[in-house]
Amino acid sequence: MNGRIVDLFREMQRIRIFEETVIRLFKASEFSGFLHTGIGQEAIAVGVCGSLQAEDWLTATHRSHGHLLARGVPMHLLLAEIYGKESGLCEGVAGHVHVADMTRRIVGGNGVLGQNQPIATGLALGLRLRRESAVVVSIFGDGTANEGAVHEAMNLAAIWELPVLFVCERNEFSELSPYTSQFKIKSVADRAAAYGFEGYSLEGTDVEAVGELVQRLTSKMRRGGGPALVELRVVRWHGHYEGDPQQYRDAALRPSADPLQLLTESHPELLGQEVRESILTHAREEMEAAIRFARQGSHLDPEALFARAADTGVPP
Amino acid sequence: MNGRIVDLFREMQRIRIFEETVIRLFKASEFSGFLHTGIGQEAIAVGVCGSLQAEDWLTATHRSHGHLLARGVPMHLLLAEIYGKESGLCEGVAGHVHVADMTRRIVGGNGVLGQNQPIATGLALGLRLRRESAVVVSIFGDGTANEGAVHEAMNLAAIWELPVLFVCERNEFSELSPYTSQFKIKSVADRAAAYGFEGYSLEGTDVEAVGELVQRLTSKMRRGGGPALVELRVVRWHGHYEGDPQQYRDAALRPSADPLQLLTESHPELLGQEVRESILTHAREEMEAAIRFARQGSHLDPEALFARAADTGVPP
Amino acid sequence: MSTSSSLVPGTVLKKYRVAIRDALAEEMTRDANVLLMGQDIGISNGLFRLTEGLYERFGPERVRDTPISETATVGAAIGLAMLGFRPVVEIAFSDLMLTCFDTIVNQLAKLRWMFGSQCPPLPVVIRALTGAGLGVGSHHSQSLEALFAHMPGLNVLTPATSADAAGLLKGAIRSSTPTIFLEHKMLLRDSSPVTPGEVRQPGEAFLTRTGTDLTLVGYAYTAKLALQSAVELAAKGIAAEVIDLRSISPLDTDTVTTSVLKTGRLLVIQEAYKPFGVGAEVIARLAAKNLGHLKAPMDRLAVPFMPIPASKALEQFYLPSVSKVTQRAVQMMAA
Amino acid sequence: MSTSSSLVPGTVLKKYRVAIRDALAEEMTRDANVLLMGQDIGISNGLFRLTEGLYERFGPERVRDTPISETATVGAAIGLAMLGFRPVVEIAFSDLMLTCFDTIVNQLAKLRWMFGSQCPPLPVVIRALTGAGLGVGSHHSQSLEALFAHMPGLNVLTPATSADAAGLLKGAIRSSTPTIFLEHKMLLRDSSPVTPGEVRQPGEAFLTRTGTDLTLVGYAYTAKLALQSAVELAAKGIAAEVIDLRSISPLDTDTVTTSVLKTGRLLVIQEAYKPFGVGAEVIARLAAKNLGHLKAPMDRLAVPFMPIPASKALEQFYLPSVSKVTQRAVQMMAA
Ligand SMILES: Cc1ncc(C[n+]2csc(CCOP(=O)(O)OP(=O)(O)O)c2C)c(N)n1
Ligand SMILES: Cc1ncc(C[n+]2csc(CCOP(=O)(O)OP(=O)(O)O)c2C)c(N)n1
Ligand SMILES: [Mg+2]
Ligand SMILES: [Mg+2]
Repeated sequence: MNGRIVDLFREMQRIRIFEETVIRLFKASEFSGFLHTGIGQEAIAVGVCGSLQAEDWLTATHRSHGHLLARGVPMHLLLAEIYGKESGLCEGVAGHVHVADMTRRIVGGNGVLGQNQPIATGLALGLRLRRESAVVVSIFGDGTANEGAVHEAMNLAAIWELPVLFVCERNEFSELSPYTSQFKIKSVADRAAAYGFEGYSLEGTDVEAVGELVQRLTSKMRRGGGPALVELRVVRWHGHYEGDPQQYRDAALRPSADPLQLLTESHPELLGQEVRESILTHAREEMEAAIRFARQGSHLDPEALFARAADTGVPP
Repeated sequence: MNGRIVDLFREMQRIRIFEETVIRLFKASEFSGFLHTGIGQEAIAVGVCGSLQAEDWLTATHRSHGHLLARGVPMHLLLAEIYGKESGLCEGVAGHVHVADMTRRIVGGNGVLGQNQPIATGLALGLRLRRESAVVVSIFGDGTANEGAVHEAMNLAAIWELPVLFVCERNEFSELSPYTSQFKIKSVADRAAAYGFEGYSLEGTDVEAVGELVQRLTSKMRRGGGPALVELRVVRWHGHYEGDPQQYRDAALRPSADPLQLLTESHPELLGQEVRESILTHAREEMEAAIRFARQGSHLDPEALFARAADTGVPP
Repeated sequence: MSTSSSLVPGTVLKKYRVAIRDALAEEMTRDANVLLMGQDIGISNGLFRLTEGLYERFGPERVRDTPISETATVGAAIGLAMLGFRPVVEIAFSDLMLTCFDTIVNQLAKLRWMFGSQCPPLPVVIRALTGAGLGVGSHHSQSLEALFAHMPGLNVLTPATSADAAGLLKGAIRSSTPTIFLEHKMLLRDSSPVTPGEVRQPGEAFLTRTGTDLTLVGYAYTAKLALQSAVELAAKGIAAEVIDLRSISPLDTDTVTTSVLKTGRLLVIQEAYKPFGVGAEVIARLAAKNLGHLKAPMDRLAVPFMPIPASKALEQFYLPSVSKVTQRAVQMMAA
Repeated sequence: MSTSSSLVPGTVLKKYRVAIRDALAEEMTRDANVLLMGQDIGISNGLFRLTEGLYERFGPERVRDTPISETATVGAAIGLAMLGFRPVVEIAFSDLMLTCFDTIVNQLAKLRWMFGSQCPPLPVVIRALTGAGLGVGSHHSQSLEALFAHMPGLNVLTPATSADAAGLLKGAIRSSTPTIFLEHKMLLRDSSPVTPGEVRQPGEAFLTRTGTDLTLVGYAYTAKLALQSAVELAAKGIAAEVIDLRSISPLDTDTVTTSVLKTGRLLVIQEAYKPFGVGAEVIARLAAKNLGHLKAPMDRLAVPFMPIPASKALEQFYLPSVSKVTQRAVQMMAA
């Protein structure tokens, strides 16, 4: 149990370091494209993904670094993908927004919001048909909840009683617009009743509470239960993308509390300065090694794209 | 008020005669295509459409004869469209499934389920921008409620507080499948809370009750109120399409009560035999004239399709 | 498409509709990972009875009714495929595939390519009814093969005979490439010979009639029209060679090239909208080759560039027909 | 696309991005029925700053932020158009239009044709960012014009210059035909001359450079590539004629025909997937004419038939480029 608190802290610290570092590297133009980070949302990634079993499946978002890292992806493989290198998780072909690691049962981000939720229901159906007790966790942002695909997926999961935990990462923004411009309801969790399952809303900064709820809900599913929806509330720290001027942002809406600090405050005895410094040092070391790895790698030989196409059945 | 009861009966009778007759004509191969009728669902059509004002808008369904007739469309124009004649509402080009009468502010059926609900929100937004007090009624079947488009439209109506009355014509079937195979929730009206407006569920056989509810809800909207959802419950009398063998149909699920008979029973004094027979005779006369009209008309000159294309901006 | 009773030994005469149903049953028997999903395909046998008897035979887990949620259905099929299943989705009208178009062309078609070999093949087959002729109007009659064939990552098949319906469907279910399988409404009741168990591969056009004067290219219903027109043309002394493309992606233009090198004339017949369609692609591929002097410009016969009218009379005016093909062929001969 | 400072009198130099914004503002000023809808187009000015300042100028009723619900947004635009409004919808990436593809091609494009003259024109303009070059991968970089141009009922426009961005957009807003207006991401910062107030009509290709040896046809970003390549080719003694299509539907192939009759060689350059694309349609139309003997087969230069890779290096390999165009043109001259 005590080890667990330290683990939670360690995983959040890894994500924090990773996000801080990619922001720095992005500003230094080490890689191109967009960059969405989940800095400040580490308790969601770790609380949710840290509660899963190896055989469970995860669908992540366009803001997925935390989800992937918390699910056990090593920093260097993720960073190499962001750099577009052959040594990356998808050989640099998918890139930051779509990065996946199916060896760890992570379907990954999706460039088209809402499209991962139907896929999650299919995974869950497959697990049930195979009589496996694994579950599927499908994360999406608050703004994404208004895509038609999400609605269809939730109803499908409900009527087929599929083991999907829908996790809404509510960070109060949909790209450059506030939650209140997208919803009339107080909580996205209110959507669950529209399909006939349960919805929960929780602070997304308390990693322990998040983990406990996810544990409780997924263990019901492992015993044959149907879907559930959890809204996890934070307030986005940075812009939608790094570099976002955020002139739309209401100054009154303060970034949510630091989940690392909250955990430290609840467990001062376990997370003393020495422990935290050692964790930080390790995270920095993993990060430094990841940067060396990503920089050093080369791009996929472009000709290999054709082999990939043939291999994946893309007709000529 | 007494006149109103007779009017309600008359409108339902018109629809009943129309549906009975088109079924007979269809069996006699007088026209081709599919045929979906709303026989037995007359109280919904009349209760809803009879409560609207001329300046209101309606979006109907693929089962829309009743909706159109109750909104004042003469039988002959509708029948001629079903016959594919130039004298039909859309000159035979749209056909039974898609028939519209925009002169009466009826956007019509839609071949693609769910696609009318977003259009309804746009109409409602336009009315509000023009500072008009008219409302939009958007009817859809129970099965259609699980289309993503419906979800997106309901949320849009909610956040923009648009005067859309969503009417779910719940007839217990989605094509060839029962309600219970499509929903885990007891009532489609439960969906309203997911967007932040009110949902109501009512027997769809009591034309007076339907009319009163629609009156009440639309008059709130005329004064600036936002959307609402009404589920109107019936049990489909016939197959999904005429000729449907319905082997899927649970015999225990009896067709819902006859709305004409129910109204007669509640108002024996107003709807005596003589009154009813006179109404029936008039309905039959309108029907007979409509058949003559539809048969007599010719098809649009095919070359006129090109003019229509040019006129409607379809580039060559 | 022949209804001749002199069957080649080892073949059986089957309706196109039944050939599809039987192919599904055979693949489900052969491979427990094959399962069907779609609206009303279970106890109701599907709107066009294309899954008749399969629910009784394979049960509700493998013949699964879906709600009216095409996006969720196709998305779920992708998830199932990621776990090793081979889902076959039925969409009763190909027009309705446009409600889940992103799921098909941005997700199903691309995900494996994007993720690489860590992602298993996604052998989803989407079967949909295509084509006009029933008088059911603009939203239930379109021929949309070009939309799917423009996008990488999908095979797009358009069988015209029972043998192709069965053989190509079996091939599609076993293939590692996702497939759009378009079944033409007006062919459902046509009977033609099928070799039981035969599996056919995509990407091979089929020479259905030899001739020397001009090449008629069709697919799905227009393959039938072309063949019927060739009979009319023969009576006029014109020997038309007829090719059934069968597969729109991959597209076999070698067979067409060989034929056009011989005949010097090409007419591609399609029920789809003309611009950016199958005829355009076939002709552009041939134009890029050094075919030398042709006897007439290569051309296309398609529908007018407008939606499909519901009225039966207007629909007939709108659609290609045997006589329209014959007339155009005669014009090409005269040119 | 010239950045020359010697402006024609009466024109002003403008960034493509600004030309679009100004055209919107002008039309909104001219016609109170014009209104804008899209994600984050209001106070945030749009993801690519294409509506900068319009929210302050025209207020929230006419510059309306929408939730992440593309289907509802485009559907709502249809409803507004039925009441006489002229909605201009922004979708930040054209790839995402596939989530509302039915609403665009089955509803917006067809309804007025289906209903007839009882239905008013539906002058909805959908503006979307198109094209690759930012390294943002398979779901945010596609060129999908052919998908829309295959379907009747839509104009499809692909401006390459500020003057076309402004003029064609103004024309589209005033047109009674719904329009898909594709703005190329890599052109947003290009400056070129604009005649204030000018309105341009769809369906006219533009001869951007005259030459006698071969015809290069491009549109949007490839129109720029073609022009740049023509400069390289001139240095090699090859006189390329360059045509910017500007409008994919309607498609002006007369201008191309005239040019090819002169040069005898045609290369169509597209950033889109090759099969069933713009090159196919252009070539098929020319093939149907009696062009006589060409000096080389008409051909297309497009991307490999696969999704777009995210990695910048792979993306550069994948995309057409000036040197690829030049190389292919040199080959055609040698053939
Ligand atoms: C279908 C679709 N619409 C729009 C976009 C553009 N887009 C990318 S991220 C984003 C905001 C998503 O907001 P939310 O779901 O709350 O996730 P967050 O970014 O806050 O994590 C938008 C609109 C998209 N990728 N896909
Ligand atoms: C998007 C879409 N999916 C499927 C269909 C085929 N279809 C036509 S009517 C129908 C049943 C609709 O059921 P419901 O909404 O309950 O209306 P009802 O027929 O009962 O009036 C179906 C599935 C369609 N037209 N559009
Ligand atoms: Mg958010
Ligand atoms: Mg129903």
